[in-house]
Amino acid sequence: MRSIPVADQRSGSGMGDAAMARARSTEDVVVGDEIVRERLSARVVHWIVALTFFVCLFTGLPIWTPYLGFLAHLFGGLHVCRILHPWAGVAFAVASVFMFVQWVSQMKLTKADREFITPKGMLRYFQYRNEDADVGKYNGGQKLLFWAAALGTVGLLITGLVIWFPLEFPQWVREASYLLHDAAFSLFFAMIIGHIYLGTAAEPGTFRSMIRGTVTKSWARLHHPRWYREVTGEKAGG
Amino acid sequence: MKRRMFLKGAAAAGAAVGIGFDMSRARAEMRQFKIARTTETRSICPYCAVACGVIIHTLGDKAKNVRPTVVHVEGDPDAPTNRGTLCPKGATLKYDIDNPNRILTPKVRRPGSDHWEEISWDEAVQGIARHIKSTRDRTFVAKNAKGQTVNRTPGLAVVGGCTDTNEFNFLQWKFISALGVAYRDSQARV
Amino acid sequence: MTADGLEIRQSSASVWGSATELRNLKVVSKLIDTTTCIGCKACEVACQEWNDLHIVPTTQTGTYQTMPSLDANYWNLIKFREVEESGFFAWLLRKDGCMHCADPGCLKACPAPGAIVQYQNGIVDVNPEACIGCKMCETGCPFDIPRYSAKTDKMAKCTLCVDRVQVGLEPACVKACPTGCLEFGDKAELVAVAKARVEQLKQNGFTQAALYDPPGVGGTTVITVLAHGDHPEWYGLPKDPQVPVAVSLWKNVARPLAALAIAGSFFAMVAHYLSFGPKTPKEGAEKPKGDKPA
Amino acid sequence: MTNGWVDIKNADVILVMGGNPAENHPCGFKWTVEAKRTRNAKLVVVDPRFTRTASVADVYAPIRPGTDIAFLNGLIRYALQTGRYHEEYVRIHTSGPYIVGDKYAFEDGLFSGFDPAQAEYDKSAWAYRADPKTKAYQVDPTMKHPRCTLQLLKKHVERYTPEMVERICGTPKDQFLKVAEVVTSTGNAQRVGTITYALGWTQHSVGVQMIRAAATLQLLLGNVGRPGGGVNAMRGHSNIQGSTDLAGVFDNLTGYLATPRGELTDLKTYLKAETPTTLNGAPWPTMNYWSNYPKFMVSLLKELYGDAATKENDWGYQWLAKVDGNYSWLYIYDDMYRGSSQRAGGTEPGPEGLLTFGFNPVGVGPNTSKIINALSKLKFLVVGDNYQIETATFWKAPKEYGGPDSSQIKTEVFQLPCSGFAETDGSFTNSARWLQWKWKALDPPGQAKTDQEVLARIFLAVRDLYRKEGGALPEQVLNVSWNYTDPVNPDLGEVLKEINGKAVTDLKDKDGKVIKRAGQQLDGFSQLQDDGSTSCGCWIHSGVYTEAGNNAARRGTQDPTGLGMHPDWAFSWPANRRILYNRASADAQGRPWDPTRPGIAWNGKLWVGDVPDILPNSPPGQYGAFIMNPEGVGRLFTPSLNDGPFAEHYEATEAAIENPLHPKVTSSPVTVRFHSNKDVYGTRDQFPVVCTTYRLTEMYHYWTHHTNELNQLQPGFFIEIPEELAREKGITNGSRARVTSARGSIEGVAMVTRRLRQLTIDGKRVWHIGFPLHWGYEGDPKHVGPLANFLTPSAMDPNTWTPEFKTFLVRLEKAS
Repeated sequence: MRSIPVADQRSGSGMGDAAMARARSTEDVVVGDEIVRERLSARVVHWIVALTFFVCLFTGLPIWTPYLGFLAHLFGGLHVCRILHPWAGVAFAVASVFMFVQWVSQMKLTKADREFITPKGMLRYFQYRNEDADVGKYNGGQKLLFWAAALGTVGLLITGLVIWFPLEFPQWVREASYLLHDAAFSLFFAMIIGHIYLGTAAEPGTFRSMIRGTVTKSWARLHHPRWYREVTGEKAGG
Repeated sequence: MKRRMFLKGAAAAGAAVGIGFDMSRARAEMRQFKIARTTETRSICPYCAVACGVIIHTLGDKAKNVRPTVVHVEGDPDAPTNRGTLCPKGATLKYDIDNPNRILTPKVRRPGSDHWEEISWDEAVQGIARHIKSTRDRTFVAKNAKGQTVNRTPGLAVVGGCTDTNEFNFLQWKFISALGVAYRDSQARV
Repeated sequence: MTADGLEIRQSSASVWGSATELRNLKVVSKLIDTTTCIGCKACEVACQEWNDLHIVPTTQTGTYQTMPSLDANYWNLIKFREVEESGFFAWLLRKDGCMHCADPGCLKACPAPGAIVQYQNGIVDVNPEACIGCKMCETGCPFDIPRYSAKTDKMAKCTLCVDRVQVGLEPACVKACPTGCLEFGDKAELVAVAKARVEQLKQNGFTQAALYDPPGVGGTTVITVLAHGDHPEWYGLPKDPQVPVAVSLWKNVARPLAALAIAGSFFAMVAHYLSFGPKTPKEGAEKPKGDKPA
Repeated sequence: MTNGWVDIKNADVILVMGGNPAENHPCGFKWTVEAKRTRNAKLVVVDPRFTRTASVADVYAPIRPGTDIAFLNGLIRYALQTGRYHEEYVRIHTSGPYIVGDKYAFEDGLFSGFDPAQAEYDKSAWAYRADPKTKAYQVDPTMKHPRCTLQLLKKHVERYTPEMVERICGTPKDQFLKVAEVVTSTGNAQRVGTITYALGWTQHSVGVQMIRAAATLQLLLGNVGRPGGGVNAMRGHSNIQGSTDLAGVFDNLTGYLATPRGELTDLKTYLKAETPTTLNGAPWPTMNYWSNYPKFMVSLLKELYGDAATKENDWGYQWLAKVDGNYSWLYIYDDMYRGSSQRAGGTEPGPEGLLTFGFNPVGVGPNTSKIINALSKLKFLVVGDNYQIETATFWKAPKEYGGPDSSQIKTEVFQLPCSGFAETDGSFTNSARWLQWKWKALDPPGQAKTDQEVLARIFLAVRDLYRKEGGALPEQVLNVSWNYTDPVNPDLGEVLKEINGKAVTDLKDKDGKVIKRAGQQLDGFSQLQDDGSTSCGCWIHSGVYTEAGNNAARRGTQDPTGLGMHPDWAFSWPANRRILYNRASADAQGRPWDPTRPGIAWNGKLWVGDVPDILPNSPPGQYGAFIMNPEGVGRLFTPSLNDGPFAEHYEATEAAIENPLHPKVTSSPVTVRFHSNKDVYGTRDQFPVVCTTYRLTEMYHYWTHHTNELNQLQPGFFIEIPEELAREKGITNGSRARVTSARGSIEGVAMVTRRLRQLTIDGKRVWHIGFPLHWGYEGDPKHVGPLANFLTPSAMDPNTWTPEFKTFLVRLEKAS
């Protein structure tokens, strides 16, 4: 267990908030009441992915349906959306690669995770009935999101390229791509809605992990007990 | 983020709709009917011998300060032979009239030279007239070898295309007759 | 805003209220009688001249055909095909260009509101201002007609000279056509003319002569008389053109489903929040101080 | 054209040979399509290539280039053998019953009267037989007499069996018979057919005889003079008809009056020689309209020389240049190249200065290399044009054309910017003989001037020099009338008035009543006089600009007969007549052969319908239908041509085979070959492939390669090659091929096609290829191409001296 007193940290570095300063480069350390969950680079990558995703989303939606045409005005019109969308898509895909590389090692599904992501497990999770002491840094749902996002990104990228340069591809490939891009995006979006909800409203204290990079000990104990134990060295149930 | 804030965000998105960004209007901004106010001149296609009637549309109303520019050429629907139709050559007459390859100034290529020189119309006309006169005077045959009066100028030849007007042809024949030209032929032969 | 005198039947990617079929206007038509097409290309350049399109650079590659296929600056192209089958030889010439389908695949596929418009008289027009250069119309068209221009980042195709038609003139190609292979008029009347022409062809030995007005796209405003009606592919025409399945699937099935999925996800979360609220630690002492750092 | 473009819609059969109207006259071709649609007319195309016209034909038959006479004679034979010809028409409207004199014979490819030394025929050997008693034409109305022209024709074409046609033309027998059946279906009163042709007939060493054979066929079928019938030259240029009408060629003055020859030393001699006379006692006495020749000629001289023309000075006849021999196209450049010519037994200089307006000799003439070398010998050259044409820059022509280096060329070249069609008013005469006025739309660009102003300025400058300095026969220069309100830029309306003619002094009818005051415009050529009281620039055009105004500018669209005559649209020479020889559209009693398609009909007092091609009040039977022929009838037998009274198949000057009919006389015995070192002719062992040239619908001659919109449609030169030949030579579509004749060699993109086929000729395999002629070394560098005529020979028709562009021999290779 490593625990650094807050005062030391403050006086020692003179770099502001001790926890955030720690979080610039380190993960999984306790700083006072807080635990560093995501280091700065991880958060930057995440937000780049998120930003590019939303650019894709808001440039894509007005093209997708005229009902959301008003969104085009955020970017200066539908034509701008059409030009921006594929480039944002490329940026999204590139950022996603970094994100993938960064997290892939931690996203191996354990037996518990597999159980977590069964419908039964998910239901239990959403009903706040999961008192599973074995949830590590990322739960099964988060890992599922990770893999689904990775797969979805690949799908969106490939079909997106076809739609971007349709004349280079045969008709059936084009037609399939329109459908697949549509399907991939809608599932992706639905998933992201859940992701945002869980990361903000549903589980208070989560959002700061992607802002400050830190979470409270209690939060960690509640949501990721195994990880909490690993980081703090506390015993289960202690 | 509080529950309150989350809802606020959703409301903001809704408000954007309310502001009335209406992208759904079916806009078909019509191209202007480009010959609505042009000047029409009836003409005849200069290419083949079907001689289709054409209407040349020029910019401006022929007022003094206007230099007419051709904007469109279309078949004359009244012309009995073509009844408004045209072939691809006729349909591109606009680009023959307004053609960047048109020559614009008189030029001369001096003997032995490898390039053109621009000259004035007066120089050109005087130069040509002098050539014509000296050639005619030098080669004029008043009587042939049999002693018959023939009054011809074998040193001069005049050939002409067949896309100039009847009136020009007639003037050209007068010109030919005035010079006693025997060597004369036209596109009609070849 | 519609073109003067033209009412809109449908408009691409539009929500409610784009159709303005207040008045009862007749459907116009262009009849192409391939048996009298001489491949002179007057239609090609009459179109280009009227619409003030740019020259398309070409080279001689061993054919009379002007270029391999249509171009954003070339909306009319006569296809030249030599066909030989068991001693029978024909040089089949057909003007390729927008068919102005009653059920236009391009319009269906187009995501830009009002970029492709079908007027009540049957003309399928393009509004370049609204076009976003996405090329989806090229996938939507079963006849391979719309062409994208990288220079303008817009799609372009035949408009049936709607600017002429709306002031009471025939399209430039039809007017120019020297043999009358192209005719313009009321569709019902031209269909009758075409059928009579087909009958005449049959009597003259072309027993398979037919009128090409494919039902798969709801019929076309541009109808075609073929001497070899059993072989539209000899003329470069699809045998049974349809609006691509993907376009209909996408518009009619995939998009509603997707909308449902997204909306479902959103409302599920809202419902969840309302029923379960946030998940917070049970111990009050360990309640986080807030999202923002102190 | 005997008829007009719109009139083709009245035909039941349209035979297209020696032309490709869908390609070259698309807007006129619409009336063929109209006939197909409304009358279910049959379009028959006989052409070496499966052309654009063939693509919409009902019947297509391939033919070897240059063998059309064999084909046509085969059709004539078929009609005569099967009786599918219009016998009554032949009896009353043709020379069928006329008996030919005993001297006429045809043996071993030669007609009687041949002089091998001069390579010329003595045409007196072909004279009609005069009745010993009446001295008139001797006729046999039964047409059974062995020496009547119908029987002689029958005998002459006897050899042209379908098998022989196949042997010569390569047209499979069944295809020939199909054509024969369709074409001869018009050999009766109920049906009518037309023949349309163009330069595919005229540009052969036997071109005139091809047309003669077609005319003979049409006369047999009773198709001449009738709506929907005729022999129709489609012609290639907007005013090619007007140019020939208005003295464009050396052998004509205006209105087809003959250019005087040296031996015709005064007007009287000239008129006597040129005014045709007739024997009396034809079945119907003839109008012999050419007997008015003196009126046309004197009125022309009066117009040309104005007040200077008096009765005493033969109306100025002596100032007209007289010709001795031939000054036509090939001779111009031959004499220019050689620097001299033999005339009337003496030597004279060749041309040293050349003026050309709206014309591109380097492109249009055969044997390009000879033309460029000939031009190099000029002292000066004047080129007036809209564009920089190849002729203007011949001194920097690509080296492969064999011209001297620029520094060695002493020619002073003037390039004058002239006007386009839209930049001047004036009239064009189309091939239907309609003079159509056009109006000026805008000014010429830059410093360009109208052609008439350029010409007038040069003329006035020369005239001033002669006024000031004198010189050789100044009267010739000074006496030509040039009385225009603005002599520097003559008003073309004034010129058209001159062409129409006016009364010089008061004109009275036979009762002494003044019908025209001095200075008034004439109503037509019937008012012309030979006493100097009228002037007229071109008698056939008289009526175009009357006191009623400019009739060429008329734009009435009415078509009262529904036959497409449009009498109020513009002006059709002669006398606004829309169908020539229209008297032949009616039978002996003046009833139209086909009442649904009347040309003219006799109503008991007058001929009504089209403007009658006969005295309007002369009852049927008074005059023959062919008023310009002394015999008053259409000629099945033509004693006036230079190469025989009947058409006979001869091979081209460069012959692909020995003539199967008479191997000793393979090519026409009266064709001329030239002998300069630039005139080489190929033989079939060196150059085994038959080649022809043609135009494309997207291009206009050597003009439109300056228009990039059209270059887009036909971006460059190509060579059409039959698939089998290409395979043999290893040439693929779109690759490059080289064609070489005895004169030159050119390279281009190969267009490998099934529209050209191998033909079996006289048992041997013969290939033919072809290429279009539109390119040159001027214009957009991306669209330059070889001059097609680099390959064509200095060979020509003995009647018209039109070069033989359409058949020559070449060698084909894959280009490296």
